[in-house]
Amino acid sequence: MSRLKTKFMNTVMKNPVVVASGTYGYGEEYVGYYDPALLGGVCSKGITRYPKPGNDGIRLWETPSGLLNSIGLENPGIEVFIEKHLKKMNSLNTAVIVNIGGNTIDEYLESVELLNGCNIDFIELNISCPNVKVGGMAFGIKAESAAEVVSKVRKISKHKIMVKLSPNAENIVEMAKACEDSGADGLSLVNTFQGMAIDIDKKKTVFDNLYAGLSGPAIKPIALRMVHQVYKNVNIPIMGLGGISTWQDALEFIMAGATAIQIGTTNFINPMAPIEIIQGLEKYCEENNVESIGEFVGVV
Amino acid sequence: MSRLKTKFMNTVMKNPVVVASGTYGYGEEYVGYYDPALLGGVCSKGITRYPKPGNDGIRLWETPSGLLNSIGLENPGIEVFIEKHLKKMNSLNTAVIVNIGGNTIDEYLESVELLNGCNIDFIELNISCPNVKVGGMAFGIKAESAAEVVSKVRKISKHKIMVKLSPNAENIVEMAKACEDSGADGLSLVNTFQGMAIDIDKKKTVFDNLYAGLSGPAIKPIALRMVHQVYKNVNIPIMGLGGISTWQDALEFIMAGATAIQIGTTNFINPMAPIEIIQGLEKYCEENNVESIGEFVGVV
Amino acid sequence: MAIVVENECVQDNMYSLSVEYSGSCKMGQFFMLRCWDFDPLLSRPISIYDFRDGIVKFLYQVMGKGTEKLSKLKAQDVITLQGPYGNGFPYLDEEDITLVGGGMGIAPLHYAAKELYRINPNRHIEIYLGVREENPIIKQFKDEFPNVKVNIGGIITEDIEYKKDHVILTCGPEIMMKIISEEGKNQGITVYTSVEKRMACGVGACLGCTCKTTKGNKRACKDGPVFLGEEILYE
Amino acid sequence: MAIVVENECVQDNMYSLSVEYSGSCKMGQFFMLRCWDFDPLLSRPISIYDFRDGIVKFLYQVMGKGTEKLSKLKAQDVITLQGPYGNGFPYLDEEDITLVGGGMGIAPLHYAAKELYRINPNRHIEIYLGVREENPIIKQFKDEFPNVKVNIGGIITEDIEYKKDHVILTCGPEIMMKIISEEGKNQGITVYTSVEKRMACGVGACLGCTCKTTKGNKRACKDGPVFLGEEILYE
Ligand SMILES: Cc1cc2nc3c(=O)[nH]c(=O)nc-3n(C[C@H](O)[C@H](O)[C@H](O)COP(=O)(O)OP(=O)(O)OC[C@H]3O[C@@H](n4cnc5c(N)ncnc54)[C@H](O)[C@@H]3O)c2cc1C
Ligand SMILES: Cc1cc2nc3c(=O)[nH]c(=O)nc-3n(C[C@H](O)[C@H](O)[C@H](O)COP(=O)(O)OP(=O)(O)OC[C@H]3O[C@@H](n4cnc5c(N)ncnc54)[C@H](O)[C@@H]3O)c2cc1C
Ligand SMILES: Cc1cc2nc3c(=O)[nH]c(=O)nc-3n(C[C@H](O)[C@H](O)[C@H](O)COP(=O)(O)O)c2cc1C
Ligand SMILES: Cc1cc2nc3c(=O)[nH]c(=O)nc-3n(C[C@H](O)[C@H](O)[C@H](O)COP(=O)(O)O)c2cc1C
Ligand code: FES
Ligand code: FES
Repeated sequence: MSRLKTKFMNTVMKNPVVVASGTYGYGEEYVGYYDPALLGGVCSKGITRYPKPGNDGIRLWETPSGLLNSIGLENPGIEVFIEKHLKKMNSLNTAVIVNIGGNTIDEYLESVELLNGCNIDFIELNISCPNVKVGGMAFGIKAESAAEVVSKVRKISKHKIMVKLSPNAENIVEMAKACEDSGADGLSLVNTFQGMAIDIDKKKTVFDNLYAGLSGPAIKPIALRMVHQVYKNVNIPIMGLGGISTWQDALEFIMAGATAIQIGTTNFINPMAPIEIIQGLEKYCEENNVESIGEFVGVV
Repeated sequence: MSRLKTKFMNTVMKNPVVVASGTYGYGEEYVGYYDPALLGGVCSKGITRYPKPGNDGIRLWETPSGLLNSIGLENPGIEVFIEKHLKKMNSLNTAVIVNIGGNTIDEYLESVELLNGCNIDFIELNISCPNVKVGGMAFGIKAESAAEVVSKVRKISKHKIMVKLSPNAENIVEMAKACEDSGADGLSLVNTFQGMAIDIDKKKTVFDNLYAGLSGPAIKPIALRMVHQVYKNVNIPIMGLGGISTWQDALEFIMAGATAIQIGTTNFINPMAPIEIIQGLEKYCEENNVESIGEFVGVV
Repeated sequence: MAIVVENECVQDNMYSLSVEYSGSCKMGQFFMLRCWDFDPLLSRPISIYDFRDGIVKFLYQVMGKGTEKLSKLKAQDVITLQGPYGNGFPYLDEEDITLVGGGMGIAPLHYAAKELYRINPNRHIEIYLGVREENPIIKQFKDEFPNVKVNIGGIITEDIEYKKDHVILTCGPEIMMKIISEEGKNQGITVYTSVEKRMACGVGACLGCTCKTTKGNKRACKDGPVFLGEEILYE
Repeated sequence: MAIVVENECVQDNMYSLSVEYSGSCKMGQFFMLRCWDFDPLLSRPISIYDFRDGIVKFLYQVMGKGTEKLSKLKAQDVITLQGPYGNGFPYLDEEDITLVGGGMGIAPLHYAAKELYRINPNRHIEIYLGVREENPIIKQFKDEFPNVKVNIGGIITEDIEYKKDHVILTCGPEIMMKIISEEGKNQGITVYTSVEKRMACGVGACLGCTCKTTKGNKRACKDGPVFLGEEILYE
């Protein structure tokens, strides 16, 4: 499988296939299907400084080829995570990526500080969280807002930081550049698109929280375009995601400029998908006599 | 059918169901299926000042529940349109909406000037066209750019102007407000999302033009959210569109704040869809004892 | 990938689906089913109605797109079964049991009754079934088990005789399970309820099916679907 | 909504589909077919292979998702036919005709040959068919029509005898149609070609199927699919 070996920032992964935050629990939920050691890496569910119970009401809603979710970052908080879940994640024998969210810069900083003492591969900094200080507009919408949190986190973090961009950013390229300039070591994109559903019988929004996050195959063409645009404008490595469900999809993202890719919603549809994608990429490299999958990164 | 009667700007339409620009030719292509007089209105294919041959290479590509298109505004130019197509559109006995695009402000202004002498219901101003003066970034991305073209067009147009917003706008609410402040009489949203597809065998983008426009059911949740956001922030009427394929979808847009709705890609999938949607809305009003569909506008 | 053995319409829009399955499973567990690509996107959770001789049986009602597509399956067609998932009902060895099912909630109770008798043929089991109209499944229950009480179109909770030495297992509408849980608590009777939530993953990974309990949030798919009735915080 | 009469595998991944259809249609026209909801999104254009007694017949090859789903249809299933669309081949009354088909391009030529003989049974028609391997459809052509010349696995254009007093109708790979159009032009023979483009609407509304011609852009679905060979600007 050495053709798939991928270096991302300073982490060497067995392959470029990572499972996305919020779709894979804390790494153990799919062990009935396959050994997570086969994966390039595992992103934890989004963790915040303090425990969060998540959102009330309906949390899932299907749309054509898409899924709206309003989980609301339900998680036990960084301390319980480190205590209870991280050790298990570390025993999975794959790259461990911890996804960190927060509503204030201090929350991000405290979480990152606590992780400094831990054995992880790197941090995925989720800046799609509503910034309570700026009227609830997510850190990931305006480049300046993102730059502030990224540069502060960068200063104190012992670990490499991959910033996870929101496709709702006003300008995805400026956002990416601002993160790079603020010290991001890598980028992942995209998080979910803000979407909505209405229950016409009740004449109400489906979600208590009004809007929710759209993921799944529906968003793939837009996510792919964003990865391509960002790749052309930054010099740090990119993890691409958004609707990937086959190895062909994965290869499209790699050709668009992603060094590695993540599988999110597809885990729900086909639990074996990450493994099938790894096998498909491996076979493609073999058939094309390519020594390293890295040769395809950004060829388009 | 009077329950569906809808006033949009100063046009009274039989119902709030309009067929979207670029998906219905010049109004006559679907006559084999039904009489267009049954529709609330018909938007013309996008017209530019001068004829455009459209884009080379592949123009259509399917994605999960979506369609990428790169037609490139193929059209005969405003003069030939007025001469050859407009008279026929006017004989359709439905509201006639002319969709105008352009790469410079002067092109827009000249087209609108030429339409001043014509009998149409109103203009749909498509600001998703690349602005050649600003490095090809569409007029519809930055609010200032849109404001400029809208205010100039508004000054010279005899007809009401409905500005068609791009979902690629940096900030859809600011964009909508800027258009309102610049004199837009109404808004329609959304146009297509910028997306991409890669041919992994050829290691090339599918479209000669690199990116293309995503439409269809895939985009519905995002389009609906945008209509809702805009409705909460402007006082001019909205035509909502993006992935509507059933009367239930149409009603969601109406409840989110759209006074009328448009059917685009769905025409290709089910040519009878606009009629089925009209019938579905009519029946819903009847069953709910509602005198006017207008009562549902923005109830969410 | 599994093979459909039979998929028959039991009545109106209620179907009974039999599928080849070589693994094992427990009463009260469910499978996520799919026989489509991406439309709808997610698999559909359906409880185990019966299991024997390498064939698992489901009883389901056509509600929307997913179950509609399931209903079109024919013998020999291919279906995807993900599971079995969930904790299932507790395998109580000694206790006498009262089972209460409402609507499609009667489905998991069929396999539960069977299993409970299997592990202890001498126990006493009372079965209450509340359905909107008479149907062949009710007859099946009556043929297979003693002490089946049926309420057609009424309110099943009004019929239940709460017996102090029984454990109650229940599945059905939330309001039904709520009433039984409260009454059980009042009378000091242990009640287990099987909750129904929208699910995406079925394995505890997405937190889409969270259920509020006195012990904090629980995942219906993984920590449940069976919980102690008194622990559930009904909405 | 139309009813499938028969859908049989002719060979490997080539299928013959018969559907009830009460309207009328012309040779060289096509229908847009679908038997799915949104996956794939668009309908699939397939030429008329035959039409008689209220049954329209298609011959198609499984290429991807759409034709794969078509291939699963069984008798009595429901299918949606949109059409007939397109201009079709010209109904020439007198002329002798040479038909040249390559690959699946042989499909519309079957109905064309039949119609051309119907309106003038005394004319002379030469039929050239280029296919990768022998198949039952070739036999069908030979059984039904005289003067059928077949090229298996080779280059059909090399076999054609260009006859001055013939009109050529052709359908197949672009390179084949291009060569025939050029040769026809050189020799002063009229050539009609049926082009193949990706299509969304089929009715001329989307401009997705534009074809460059000496007379400007034309819509393959509405102005075509049949054009004078010399008018097409091949890529
Ligand atoms: C653990 C579990 C076991 C189940 N066992 C059975 C069973 O044995 N037999 C049976 O008939 N049904 C069972 N269900 C319910 C079944 O999963 C849903 O009816 C089915 O998913 C509906 O899918 P659909 O595509 O047909 O309808 P949809 O179009 O998805 O929905 C139709 C209606 O059902 C509601 N709905 C959809 N999914 C759920 C859900 N998961 N929970 C609650 N409401 C929902 C929707 O809001 C909508 O009103 C079970 C559900 C769970 C969670
Ligand atoms: C007017 C017309 C008549 C046709 N008649 C027949 C016929 O009688 N029998 C038959 O077998 N086929 C016919 N075709 C071709 C047929 O429409 C395509 O093979 C089919 O749409 C493929 O769909 P799919 O979902 O199976 O494959 P997809 O997954 O959509 O595509 C598979 C491959 O085919 C290519 N492709 C898809 N659609 C088209 C298209 N419209 N034109 C060219 N390439 C395409 C794709 O690029 C891809 O490489 C006709 C096409 C046209 C335009
Ligand atoms: C149920 C669910 C929960 C998610 N939770 C998180 C999260 O906690 N943190 C985060 O950064 N992204 C989260 N995401 C976003 C995914 O990681 C991913 O960015 C998004 O779903 C797009 O990829 P996909 O289309 O492959 O799913 C979640 C997505 C889903 C569907
Ligand atoms: C093939 C095609 C051509 C289009 N051409 C135009 C156009 O000329 N002008 C315009 O404003 N919008 C054009 N659009 C955008 C549609 O009018 C509509 O805004 C978009 O498709 C979203 O709606 P839908 O999802 O219902 O299709 C086109 C869309 C398609 C699919
Ligand atoms: S369905 Fe995903 S956690 Fe329960
Ligand atoms: S397919 Fe739409 S114009 Fe031809």
